[in-house]
Amino acid sequence: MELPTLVASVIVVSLYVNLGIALYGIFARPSLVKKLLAITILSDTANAFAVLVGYRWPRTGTPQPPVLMNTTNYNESIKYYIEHAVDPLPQALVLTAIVIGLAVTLFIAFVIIQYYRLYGTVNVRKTATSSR
Amino acid sequence: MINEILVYVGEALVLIGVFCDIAASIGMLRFPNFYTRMHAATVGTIGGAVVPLIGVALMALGCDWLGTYRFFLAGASIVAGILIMLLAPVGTHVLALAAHRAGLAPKKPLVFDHLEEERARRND
Amino acid sequence: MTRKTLASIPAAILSFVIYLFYTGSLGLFDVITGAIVAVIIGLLVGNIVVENPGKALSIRRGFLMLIYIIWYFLVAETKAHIDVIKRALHPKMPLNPAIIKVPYNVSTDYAMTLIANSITNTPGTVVVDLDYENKYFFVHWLDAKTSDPLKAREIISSKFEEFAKKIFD
Amino acid sequence: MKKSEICVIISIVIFIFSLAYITSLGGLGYLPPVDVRKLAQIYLASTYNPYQPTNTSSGYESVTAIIWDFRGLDTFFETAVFYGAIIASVAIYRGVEISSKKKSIGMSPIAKTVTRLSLILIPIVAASIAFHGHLTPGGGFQAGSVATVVIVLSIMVFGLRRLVQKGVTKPKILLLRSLGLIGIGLTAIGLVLAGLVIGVNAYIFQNQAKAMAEISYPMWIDDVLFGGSLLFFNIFEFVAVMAGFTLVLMLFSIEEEEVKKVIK
Amino acid sequence: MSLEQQVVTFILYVFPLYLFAFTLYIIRALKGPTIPDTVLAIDALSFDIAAFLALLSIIYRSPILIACTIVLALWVYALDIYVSKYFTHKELGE
Amino acid sequence: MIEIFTLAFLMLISVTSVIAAFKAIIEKDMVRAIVYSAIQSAMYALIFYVLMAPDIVLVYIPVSVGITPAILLFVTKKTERRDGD
Amino acid sequence: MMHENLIPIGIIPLLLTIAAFIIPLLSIVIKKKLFYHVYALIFSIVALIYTVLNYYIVNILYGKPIAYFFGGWIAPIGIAYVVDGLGSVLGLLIGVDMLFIVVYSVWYMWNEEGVEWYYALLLLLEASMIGIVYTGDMFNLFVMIELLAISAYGLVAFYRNKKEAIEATIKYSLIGATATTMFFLSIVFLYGTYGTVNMADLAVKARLPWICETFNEACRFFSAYSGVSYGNPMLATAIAIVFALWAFTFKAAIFPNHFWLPDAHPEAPTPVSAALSGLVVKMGAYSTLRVLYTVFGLGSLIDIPTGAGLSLRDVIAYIVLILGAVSAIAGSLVMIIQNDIKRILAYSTIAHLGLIFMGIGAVMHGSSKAVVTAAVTAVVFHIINHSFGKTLAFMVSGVYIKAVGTRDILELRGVGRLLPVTSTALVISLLHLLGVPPLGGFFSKLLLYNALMMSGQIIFAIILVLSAAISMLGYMRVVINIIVPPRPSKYIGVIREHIVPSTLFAVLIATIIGIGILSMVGGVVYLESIVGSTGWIDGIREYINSILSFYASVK
Repeated sequence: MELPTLVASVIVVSLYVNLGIALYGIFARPSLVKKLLAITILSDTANAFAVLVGYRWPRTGTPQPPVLMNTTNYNESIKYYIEHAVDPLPQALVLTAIVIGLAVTLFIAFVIIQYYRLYGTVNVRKTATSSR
Repeated sequence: MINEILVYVGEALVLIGVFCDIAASIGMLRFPNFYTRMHAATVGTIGGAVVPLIGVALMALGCDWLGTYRFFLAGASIVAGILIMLLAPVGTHVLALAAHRAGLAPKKPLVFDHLEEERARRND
Repeated sequence: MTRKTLASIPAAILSFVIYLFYTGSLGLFDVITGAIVAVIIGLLVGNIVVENPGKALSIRRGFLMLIYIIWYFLVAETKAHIDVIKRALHPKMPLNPAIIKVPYNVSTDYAMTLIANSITNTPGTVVVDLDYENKYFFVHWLDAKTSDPLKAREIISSKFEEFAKKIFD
Repeated sequence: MKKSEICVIISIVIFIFSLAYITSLGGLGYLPPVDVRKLAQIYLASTYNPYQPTNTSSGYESVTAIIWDFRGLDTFFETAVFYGAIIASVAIYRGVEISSKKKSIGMSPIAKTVTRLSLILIPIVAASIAFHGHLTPGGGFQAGSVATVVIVLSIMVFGLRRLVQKGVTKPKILLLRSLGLIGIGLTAIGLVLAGLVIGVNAYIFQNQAKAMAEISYPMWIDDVLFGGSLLFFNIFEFVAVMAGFTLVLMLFSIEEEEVKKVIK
Repeated sequence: MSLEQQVVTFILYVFPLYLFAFTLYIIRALKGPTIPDTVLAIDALSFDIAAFLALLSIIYRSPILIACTIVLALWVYALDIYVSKYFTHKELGE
Repeated sequence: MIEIFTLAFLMLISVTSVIAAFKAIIEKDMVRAIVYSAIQSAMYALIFYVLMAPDIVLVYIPVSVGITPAILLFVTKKTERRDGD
Repeated sequence: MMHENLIPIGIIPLLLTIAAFIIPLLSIVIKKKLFYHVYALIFSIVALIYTVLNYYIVNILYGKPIAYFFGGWIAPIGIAYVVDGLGSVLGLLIGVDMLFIVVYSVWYMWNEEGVEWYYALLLLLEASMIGIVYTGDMFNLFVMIELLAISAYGLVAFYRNKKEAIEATIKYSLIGATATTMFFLSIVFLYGTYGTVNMADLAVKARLPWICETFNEACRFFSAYSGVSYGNPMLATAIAIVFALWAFTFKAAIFPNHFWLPDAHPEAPTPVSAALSGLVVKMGAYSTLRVLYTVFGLGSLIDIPTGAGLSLRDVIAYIVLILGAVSAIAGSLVMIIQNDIKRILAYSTIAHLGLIFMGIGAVMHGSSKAVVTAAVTAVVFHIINHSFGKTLAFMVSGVYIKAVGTRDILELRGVGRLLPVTSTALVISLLHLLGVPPLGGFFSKLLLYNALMMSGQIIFAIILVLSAAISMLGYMRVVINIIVPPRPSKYIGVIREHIVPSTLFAVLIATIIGIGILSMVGGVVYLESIVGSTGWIDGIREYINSILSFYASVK
């Protein structure tokens, strides 16, 4: 296997494992706070996935961040830029997704606190058994 | 010529940093409790982070193939170094305070503890 | 009003310098934005950060600070680092830890913080707690040579205190 | 281990393995590729292109250009999502006031002094990130979240009530937040409004002139790359995000006693 | 050997040493045994990684990557403050 | 050469992120879990750094290392610390 | 093409969002509640005007799908709003229905604390829904769905001191956040393989190389901007659709993801229940329709039959059909045993969404144009009918609840007799939902039945009838309990009709009956002419062409 592919596959494998762990946390752990934590891990993993999709390995040299750094000789530098910079679109999408995930997390956190005020616990199993 | 000097001084500082880093990490592993590990962590932050950051700044000033953004690199590294020097001790201090007040970490081995005595005296 | 405006001047100057330093460029854009940022920050937080504008603008104190930093890095830190690294790598790991009361005698918060941070930043001593009213630090000392607070002050912090007094008091 | 838990684990394992299998069969193409996708090449090429003024966004930074120019709408509504979360939280906490009568406790004096110093340092870093959003990595949101450090530290180190005594009150923060958001909105439709006045056609979220809409935000001001609408967006977003985080953290740190007077 | 090559070689020699140190820190961070231990290890690790990232930005030839380090240092400090406030006070916002 | 070291670095941080995520989910003490999730987030930030996404690192570290743990700690402080069965 | 004509298409969600942005500023200055009622009313009227205008632009002025490009960037580079017949019809529906809901809110929330935040969230809700039906971009769809979700969560949690409301919000938001994250992952897969997130572009890429023969222009245009596919598009599409459907079925409360709806809808303030049941869940159905018909519809690469004779799309369609059928049956069965009037209506929503999804799943590989047209028309028509019917039903329940203070139909016995207008509205809305001939509900169910029969899904057609029959029992129980018994003595003279809801009910009843009459005199044919082509090749072609024509006009 070529080295860049190896790099990608190492990350992919770890991301998949994390995805599974996060899903387990969401569906199987009783505490609401733990579920919230698992959701943040899940969305982080999805974001990492998106960034990985935008990664590239140029023919020569190392990949560059998508920021134009050198504009002295426009034609040459833009050519170098296109040949070496990684894909900016997934990064922009991820940026949006991170903020959205944070917003949802914020709101759920408020609701969990309110839930505790009303029920006296954040353990869904306990509330489920007490209400029946 | 000036580039070479900057780069060599920077490299020397980075080398010191790496050495401190490794020593600190070994200390982190070997020391027996939280309070003693704090000292190792200090080695890691001052020797292992601030010194190499200054070194990197010097190196960057010497690396003229990086373009004009190398000044940004240098400035940001030094500001980062200053920030770490300012903030890291406070972090250690508040952690130690919390650990001591809430009794989070075992205190042994400890020869004597004036703080505990003081607290006992105040509670009487 | 006047005191607030005065206090914002050193804050603004400091902000401006750090802004340019961080940006690493002296272009027109950076200078203009830096000036705007410096004025805003100076007005907003100036009177919180700066206690005495006269002291903050004093060149002598700044010069002393520079000397202190150089001395601190070259002498105090080096000694302490070597000591702790030796202990960490030593096969037997000789440790003699203790929490000791160390008195200090400076009046301003900044001076106190300078001493405390200097103590914590030198490996081997960490400020665990402080008694703000009676002016004591409680220092966790990796190699407690003595249990007497005054002697400990001599070993740990007397030099820092000298400088702190000169710079901030 | 309960039975249901084992079921969950098994289904998740199957799910993950099928996903991994599909990826290994090329569900995402060859990772990582040698060349970026065509669309990305277009983005990279037209981020900064002084020779084609109708086909460029005015900055060096492709990500910021995508966020605020090529795909500005997404970011606008992302801000709206954040705003919605804050409004929903404020709605839950409606009626709760922060009393500033009691004295706050705060943390150790050392931490207080250093935090006071960082009140200068951190906003500078944040402001630099915001103002250089179109030149170096960063932008409004990044700067806002860096500046939030100050807020978190102040709340934790000095105490919330101290902050309120110093004049950081809920209405003021809401005002700031609202002003930032309105700034974003106005920047988005700014050229449309200008076009209506002058009588020129313009698009929503337009930054530089386009083929059928010859009106644009300034790209250069006297040899300095100004960034057109990107700069305005970044600054307003900076203000809005900082105020938003401040509001949320203030709501979080209201003490339970105070809250329980109103809620439940 | 040009200066550029020399710098790159130097960083390449330093690289594994850093990785070794990080591994040890990470072991301490994951092992614990107490919460302050973990936080302290993250602290030291992050500050060191900050320095390491500065080196990486030289070797990747993208000086603008440096902006990340300062943010890392800042927020890890904030983590210290949260955790200690959690253990020393009754409410976090006091 | 640099590629191999980058690969090693990536392996280290991805393995750490997996372990930290696992411990964060399994751990019964919420404060510990939050600290572990902070480790996991920091490791992701490093992955983003190596994948050349400085913008994301700049926004991700504040959000995931800074604000999310703060919020979760607020929630934990106001609710209960143990995630018991 | 005059481009300034098109600004109404792009501006409306933006305008509503900015209106919501201004509310905190106003809340500092103005404390009077009346102001916020008027404010929301004004902006919902503005939204209605704009949606009518867009309907006019799309269907009458140009008669073809219209694209609006934000920032002036051509589609795969920038974001485009592509409004076709389907989008404009649903946008109009949202505008009208939200106006009703805001008017009702003015009465219902008159004295409520924190009404400014309520209206801010309601405006965001409206903006997000209009954005969803107008957008032509996958990622923008994700953002709008998140905006919809967050404002819906906030509105459900509005009664913060009610235990059930908070529990419902927790259920709704925790799994909702997971589902939308999965949708984001699906977009990542789509971008990874197709190299684009624009819907029209995806539609072209999914039909390569077949579309290059028939519609070479689009093929060349889009490959100039976003290349051709990378990797294995078939697998990526499959996984992306699975993920996306998870999110959409969650939003639409289809069987495995239905659990949140019976908790969330009743616990919200009643106008919000009306909005949630009437419009919000429909957004899941709309998104499914868009993805399974326009983007990955007939003729796309997942529509190619494999060895077993079924194509991948057929499998998905069967899954959608089965899930829809299960929801329809289960929703109507559970509805019978409920005593809570809003819960009954909530379960009825699940049943109706099941019917809508059955209509969506009716189109298989090799379906003729007639089937596609019938299915889409039936689905849209049923969405419209159910939207008005359920809005009316919830509003009626709100009047009862406000009058008596309970939601239990056993305690509401006879109350209906004291409120004649309201009870008339209740009977008509329930008959409409049930599908009794002169009303609109009958025609849409007939169309659904027709579509299912035409595509050969006889079993599912029978299930449709069965579901209607079962749900009749539930509706009957409501009517029998509320209206038939004698009037309770303790309420005589205490509760009276209020002018605002009564007028509103009259308007809504007129709308429902009007829809019924219109559908008898050719309304269905008209609707078919507008939305029918969605999903068939000429409709998709027009959808794609809307972007190309901009390009041509620029050139």
